[in-house]
Amino acid sequence: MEFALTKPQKEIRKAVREFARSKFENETLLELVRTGQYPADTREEAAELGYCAIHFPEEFEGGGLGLMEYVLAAEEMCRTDSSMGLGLLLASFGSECLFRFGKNSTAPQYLPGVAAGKMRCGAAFFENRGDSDLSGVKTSAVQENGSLVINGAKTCIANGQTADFYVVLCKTGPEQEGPGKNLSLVAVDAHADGICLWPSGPTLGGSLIDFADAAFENVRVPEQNILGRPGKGLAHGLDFLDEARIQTAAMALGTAQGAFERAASYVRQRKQFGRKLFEFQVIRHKLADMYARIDSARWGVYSAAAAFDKGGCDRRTAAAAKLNAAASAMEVSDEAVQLLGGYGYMAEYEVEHFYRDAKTLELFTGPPQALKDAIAEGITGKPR
Amino acid sequence: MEFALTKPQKEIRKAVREFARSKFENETLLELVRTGQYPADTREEAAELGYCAIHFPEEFEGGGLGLMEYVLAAEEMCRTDSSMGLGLLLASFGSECLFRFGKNSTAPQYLPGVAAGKMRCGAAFFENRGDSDLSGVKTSAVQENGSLVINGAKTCIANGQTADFYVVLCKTGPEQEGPGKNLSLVAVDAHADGICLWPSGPTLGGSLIDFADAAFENVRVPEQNILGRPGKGLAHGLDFLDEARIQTAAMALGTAQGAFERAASYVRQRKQFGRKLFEFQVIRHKLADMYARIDSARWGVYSAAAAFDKGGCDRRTAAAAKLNAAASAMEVSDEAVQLLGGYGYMAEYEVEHFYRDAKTLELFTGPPQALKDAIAEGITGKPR
Amino acid sequence: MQILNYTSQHREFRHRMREFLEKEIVPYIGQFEEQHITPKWAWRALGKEGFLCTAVRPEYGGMGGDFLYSVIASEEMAKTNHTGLASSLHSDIVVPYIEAFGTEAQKKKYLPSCVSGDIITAIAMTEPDAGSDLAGMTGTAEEKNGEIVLNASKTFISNGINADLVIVAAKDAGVSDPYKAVSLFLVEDGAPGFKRGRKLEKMGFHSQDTAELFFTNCRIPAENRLGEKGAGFGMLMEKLQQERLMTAVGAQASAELMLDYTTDFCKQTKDHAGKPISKHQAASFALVEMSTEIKLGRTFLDKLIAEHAAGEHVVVETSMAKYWITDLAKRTSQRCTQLFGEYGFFEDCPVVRGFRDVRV
Amino acid sequence: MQILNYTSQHREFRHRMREFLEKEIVPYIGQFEEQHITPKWAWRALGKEGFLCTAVRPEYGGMGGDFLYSVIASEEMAKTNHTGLASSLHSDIVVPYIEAFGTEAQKKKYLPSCVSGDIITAIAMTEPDAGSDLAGMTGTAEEKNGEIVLNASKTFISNGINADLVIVAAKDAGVSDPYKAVSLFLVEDGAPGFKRGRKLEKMGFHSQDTAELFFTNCRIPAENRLGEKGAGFGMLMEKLQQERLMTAVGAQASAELMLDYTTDFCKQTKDHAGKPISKHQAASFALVEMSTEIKLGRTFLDKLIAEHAAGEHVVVETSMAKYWITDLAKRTSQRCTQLFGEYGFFEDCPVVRGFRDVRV
Repeated sequence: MEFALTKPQKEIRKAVREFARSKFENETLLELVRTGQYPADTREEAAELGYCAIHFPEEFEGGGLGLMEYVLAAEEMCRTDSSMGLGLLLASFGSECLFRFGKNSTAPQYLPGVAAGKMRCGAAFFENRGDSDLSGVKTSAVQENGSLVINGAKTCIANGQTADFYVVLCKTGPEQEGPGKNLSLVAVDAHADGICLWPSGPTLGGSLIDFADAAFENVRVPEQNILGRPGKGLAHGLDFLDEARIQTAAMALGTAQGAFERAASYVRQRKQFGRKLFEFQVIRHKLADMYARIDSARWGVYSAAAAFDKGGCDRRTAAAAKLNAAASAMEVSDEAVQLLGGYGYMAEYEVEHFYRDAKTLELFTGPPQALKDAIAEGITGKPR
Repeated sequence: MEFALTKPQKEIRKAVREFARSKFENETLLELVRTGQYPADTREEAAELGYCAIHFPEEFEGGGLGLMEYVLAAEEMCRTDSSMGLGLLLASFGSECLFRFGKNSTAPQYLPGVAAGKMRCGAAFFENRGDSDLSGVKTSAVQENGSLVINGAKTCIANGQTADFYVVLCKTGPEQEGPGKNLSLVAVDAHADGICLWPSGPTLGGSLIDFADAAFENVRVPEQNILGRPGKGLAHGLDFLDEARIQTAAMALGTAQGAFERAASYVRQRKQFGRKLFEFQVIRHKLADMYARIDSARWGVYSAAAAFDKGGCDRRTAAAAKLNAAASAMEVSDEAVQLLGGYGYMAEYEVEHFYRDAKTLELFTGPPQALKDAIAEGITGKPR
Repeated sequence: MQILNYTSQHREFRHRMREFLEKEIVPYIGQFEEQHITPKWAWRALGKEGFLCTAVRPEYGGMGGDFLYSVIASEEMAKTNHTGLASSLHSDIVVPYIEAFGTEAQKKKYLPSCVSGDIITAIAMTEPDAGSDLAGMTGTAEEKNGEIVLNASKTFISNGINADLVIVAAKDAGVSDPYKAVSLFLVEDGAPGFKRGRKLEKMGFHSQDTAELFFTNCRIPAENRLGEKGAGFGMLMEKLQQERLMTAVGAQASAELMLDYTTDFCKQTKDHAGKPISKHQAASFALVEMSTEIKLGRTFLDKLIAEHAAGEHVVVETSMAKYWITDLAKRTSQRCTQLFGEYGFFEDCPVVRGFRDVRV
Repeated sequence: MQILNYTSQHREFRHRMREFLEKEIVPYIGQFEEQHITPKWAWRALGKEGFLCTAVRPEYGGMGGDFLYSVIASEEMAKTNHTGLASSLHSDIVVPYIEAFGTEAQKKKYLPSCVSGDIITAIAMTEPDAGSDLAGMTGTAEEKNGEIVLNASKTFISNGINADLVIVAAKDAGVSDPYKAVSLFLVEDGAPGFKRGRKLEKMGFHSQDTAELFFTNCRIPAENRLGEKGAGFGMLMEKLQQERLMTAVGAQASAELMLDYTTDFCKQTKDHAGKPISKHQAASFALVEMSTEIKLGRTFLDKLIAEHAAGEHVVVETSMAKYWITDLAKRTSQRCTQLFGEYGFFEDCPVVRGFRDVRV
C-alpha cells in the first residue's frame, strides 16, 4: 500500500496553497466574512487556474481530474481560510449532477460557465428544514407537451438567489405512490418563469454563500432537462450526496487544519505567567489531541475520495468520512477558540469563523444523525 | 494516491485470518484466557507459516517483509481474538532491537529461535511503574575486561519469566552525567548468572503473557552484546518504541474490529421488546459510531507502518497512530460490552476480554499522556 | 450546606461498620475474589453485628433504621472495594419485597433470618432470552393441587449460589396481558425442581456468585406467593426507585474510592526527576476534572437520597442518577487507570478491580 | 426537596421582571444585536423598575434584596436569549466592589445612579498582553499632586462603550511584589486621557458593546481610589466567588433555555412521514441525556447558591461549577444545533445565538 500523493497531486496541492495564501488576504477577507459579500473576482481568478472545476470532464472545460484532486484543493483552500474556501467551493455545489449520471444536454449550457467561475448552481433538494430525508420530496414535475411543469417549494438552497441554474429533485410519478418512488433530478434555468425566491435568512457560517428558499409555480423546462434516468432521482440524489459528503469532509478537514495551525502559532507566541503558553503541559496535550484528531480524519477522507474515483465508494464510507471529518473540525476549532482565550472570540483572530464554519459543515450535506443512519444501513441493512 | 493493499499483502492478510479462525477455538481459548496458560503449540504452528517473524530479515529466518505486513497480520490475529493475538505477537516483543540498529552477533543466536516460535524476548526497559520516561534509567552496565557487568532492577518485563534473552536498557556512562545520557541497549542471555526474576503480578488483560520484574546482580555479558551504537541506547530505545507503538496500534485496531463484529452479530440476532435489537435507532447509531471510530484509526496505523517501512515515520506519527487506535479499541470494546447487556460481562461472550485487552494495549508502550508528550514535542519542540 | 443530615447515631454506625469491615472482612477479600464466592460466614458475621437489613422493623428482628442507614451500609461496603458481600442487594433490594408485600406469616418466617444473615436472598427476574424486557419473560407458574409449579430459567442472578431464599418472577400462562400476568414467588433452597446452574465466569465481580437458576416443575406451597396474584409487575415498578437509587449509591462510592486511590498514587509516586506525578500539570488537571464530576454526582445523589427518604416520587430523577453515575464510575475507572501508566494494567493497581467491577 | 427556598416575594419579583422583559425589552433585541450595542434607555428602564442592583442597601437607593434576587434577575435576563443588557455584570459583579470597598462618599455619589441605571458600570482588568494573568498586568497608577495618573490599555471590556463609570485595576510601579502592587480606581466617563477604542467584532454577544479602553496619562482625583492602596488583588480575590457563581448561573440558565427551544422544535417538527422528530429514538435519547446533565448542573448550582447566600466559603466549588457548567452550556449548544438538522446553521434557529454567545 502506498500512502504517497502522486507528483501531479502534490503539485496541485502546492499550487492551490500558494494561490490561497496569496489571494485570501486577512483584512479584505474579514470584511467579506462580516458582510457576506461574495468574492467574485477571486473566484474568477481561481477559475482561470482551473480550480473551480478540477473534477469536471475536460469537454466541459473542467480539469478532468478526480475527486481526490478536488479534495486536496478543497483542504488547502479551507485551511487557508474556511469561509473563503466554502465561498469558492460551494458556488458549484450540485453541478456534478449535470455530468455524473450520463450525458445531458444541459451540461454544455452550464458547466463551462461554472468552470469559468461565472455561473453558480443551486441544488434544490430539501423541502423540510428539520428533516434531511430526501424520500419525502413532494415538488412535482409533470410531463405536458414535451415539457416538464414543476410545482412545489424548496428550502435552504445554497447559492439560492445567485444561481444561474438549479438542480431540482422532483416527484415525476403520481403522489399516491409513496415516499421516494419515481423521483427525478431536473435542471432548471434560473430565468425560467414562475420561480419565486426569498432568502432563507442569514447563516451561522459559510457566510459568503447565500441560501434561499424557492417556490416553483408552473415552471416549464424541456423534458430533456431530466438528469440521469427518469424516476431514479432518489438514487441519483443519494449518489450525489455521497460525493458531496466527501467534498464537505475535505472542507471540514481543511477547516480543522487551519484552526489547529492558528492555535499552534498563537500558543507559541503568547506568554502568560512568565512562560510561553506552549510550555504548559496541559496546552501541549491539547495541541497533541488536536493533531491526533485531524490525523484520525484525514486518511478516511482521502481513502473515500480514492474509492470514489475508482467507482467503489459505498455510502457508509462516504458517510463515515464526513462524520469523522466534521467532528474533527468541530472539536479542533472549538479547542482553538478556547486556546486563544478572549482573542478566540474576536473576529480578528479568525478562529471564531472557523468554528462557525465547522458547525455549518457538520450540518450541511447531512447532520450526524443522518450519517449514522446511512452507516448503520451499510452494516445491518435497513430496519423494518 | 493508492489505497489498495498489494496482492501479496492481501494474501498474507487472508492467510493469517484463515489460520487464526481455524486455530483460535473458543472453548480452549477461553480456558487459556482464564488460566493464563501459554498456547505454545499454536505459536509454533504460526511460526511454521512464518507468522512469528514476518518483519525479520530473511537471514535470521524471518519473512523479510515490512512492518506493514506485520500490521496486517497483527490486526487479523487480534480481530479473531485479542488475547490470543497478544499472546502470539508479544512473545517476540523487543526482538526487533537485535536487527534494527545494525548487525549484531547476538542476532543469529536468538532471532531464528524467535522466528521458529520457540524463543521469547524480554524487553527490560522500565524501572518505575508509574513513570514511562526512559531517560531515568539507572541500571548500570560497566565495562570490565571485555565484559559488561550489569547491576540494577527492571519492572513489568513482558515474557519476563519465559524469555530466552533480554534486551536491557542500561546506563553505560557515569551516573552523574544526568538522565538519558550514555545509555545503551544490551542483549542478555536468560541463563546468565545473577538474574533474579519474580512475577510482576497478574494483569488485567494480555493474560497469556507473563510479566516479571528482574534484578540484575553483577550479570556479565560479552561487550559485543551492545545493540546498535554504544551510548545511543535512549535514541535506539525510543526508535524501537516507535515501531512497538505501531505494532500495538495494529493490535488495538484488531481488538476494536473484533469487538465491533461480535457486537454487530449479537444485535442482529438478539430480540427484545418484540424486535431485533439492531432495529432500534439508538443501537444502530451506536454501531455506526463504532464503525466510524475504527475507520478513524485504521488508516493512521497503516500510513504510519508504510512510512516506517520507507524509513520516514516520525515519532509523532507513530504516537498519534497508537493514541487513536488505542482510544478506538477502548471506546469500541466498551460499547460492545454495553450492547451485549449482561452477556457483555460474561467471559463466554468474549467481548469482556477484548475490553480488558484494550485497556492493556492503551497503557502498554506508552499511556496516552506519554503519547501526547511525544506528539507535542513533534509540533512545538521540547518545552524548557 | 449539608443536604443529608447524618445524626451522631448515623456516624457512630458508620464508624462501627467501617472498623468491623476493616478488621473482619477486608483481610479475606483476596480469598473471596479467588474463590469466586463469598462464604456464608461473612454474611452471618455482618448480620450478627447488625449491618444487614437495617430497615427491617424491630418486630421482625431489625433495627428499624431510616434510609440513611441503608446508604451508610452500602457506601461502607463499596469502600471495601469488592462486591461479593452483596449486602445492599440483600438488604435494600430483595428483603424490602418481603417486608412490603409479604403476609404476616411470611414476614415472621423469613425476616429475622434475613436480618441475622442466616438467610441470604436473591431475586430472579432476568431470563436468558428476555434481558431487561420484563414483558418478554417466558417463565411460568401454575397452580395445581394447592401447590405452585414453576418452570423458568433465570440468569445473571447475584448471590445465585449462596441464596437460601429466592424471589422468582414468573407468568401465569393463562393471562395474556403481560403486565397483569407476572407474580412473585418465594422459593427456598431445596425446593424440589430448583437447581442452580454454574457460577458464571465474569469480567469482574469475582467475589460474587452470579449464577443461572433453573426451575423445572419446581413445586412450592401455594402460600409462597408473594403479594397478590398478577401484581408482580406493579411490585417491581414500585421498588424500582430504591433499586436504581442503591445502584447509584454504590457506583458513586466506587467512583470516589477510585479517585482517592489515584490521587494517593499520584502524590506518592515520583518521576525520575523526583517530582511527584501529581505535580505534572496534565495529571493534576485530570484529578481536578474528575473530582469536579464526582462532586456533581454526589450533590445530585444526596438530594435524591433525601427525597427518597422523605417518600417523594423521584423515579425519573433516580433513573437519571443511575444512568449518569454508573457512567461516571466507568469513565472514572478508565481515566484513573491511565494515570497509573503501565502499572494501570496490573491487578495490584488499586483501581483495576474497580475497572472490572463497575462494568456490571 | 427544594434546595433554594424562594419566597412568594421572590416569585412575584421573578414574574414581574419576566413580564417587563417580554413587553419592554424582547421586542427590541433584534435591533440591539444588529447595532452591536444595547441603548442606554434599556438600562434605565430596567433600573426604573427596580431590576438593577437589587442587593444595594436602601440607604443607597437599592432594595437591599438577598442573593436570590440577584439570581432571579440574572436568570430572567438569560432567558431573554441575549447578552447586551449585561445587568448581572453591572449589578452582581461591578457594583458590589463599590458597595463593599467604597468610602461613604463614593457610595453616596455613585450607588443611587447605579441602581437607577443612570450609571452603567464596567470593570477593566484584562490587558492585551496579560490575559487572565493578573500578576502580569502592566498598567500603572502614580500619585502626582493629589491626583492619580493612570496609564493602561485594557481589552475585552464588557459595557465598554456604554460605561459611565469604570473600575480600573492598575499597578503602583514602585511596588515590586505584583500581589501588593495592584489598586482599583473609579474612572468616570470624560476623565481626561480616558479613551474608548473600537467596539470589538466578536463571534457572538452582538448586542453587547465589548471594547478596548485606553488610559493615557489619565488624571483622576486621588479620592477615586477604591479601597486601600495595594489591596486590589485581595479585593479581586474576595469577589471571585460571586463572579464565578454568577457566570455559572448565566450559563446554566442558557443551557436550560437551549434545551427548551430544542425540545419544542423536536416536538413540533414532523418528518416526511408525519412523525414528530422527538419520537425518533436517537433524538429522544439525546434530549434525555442532555436534560440529565442539565439537572446535575442545576442541583450542584442551587446548592452553591444556597451556600454562597449563607456566606459560606465555597470558592473551589464555584470554580468547579463555572468550569463544568460553562462547558455544559457549550456542549448543549453543540448538540442542540445538531437536532435541528440543516436548520441548525441558520440564524433564526433559536439555539444559534446561544451557540455563539456561550463561547465567550
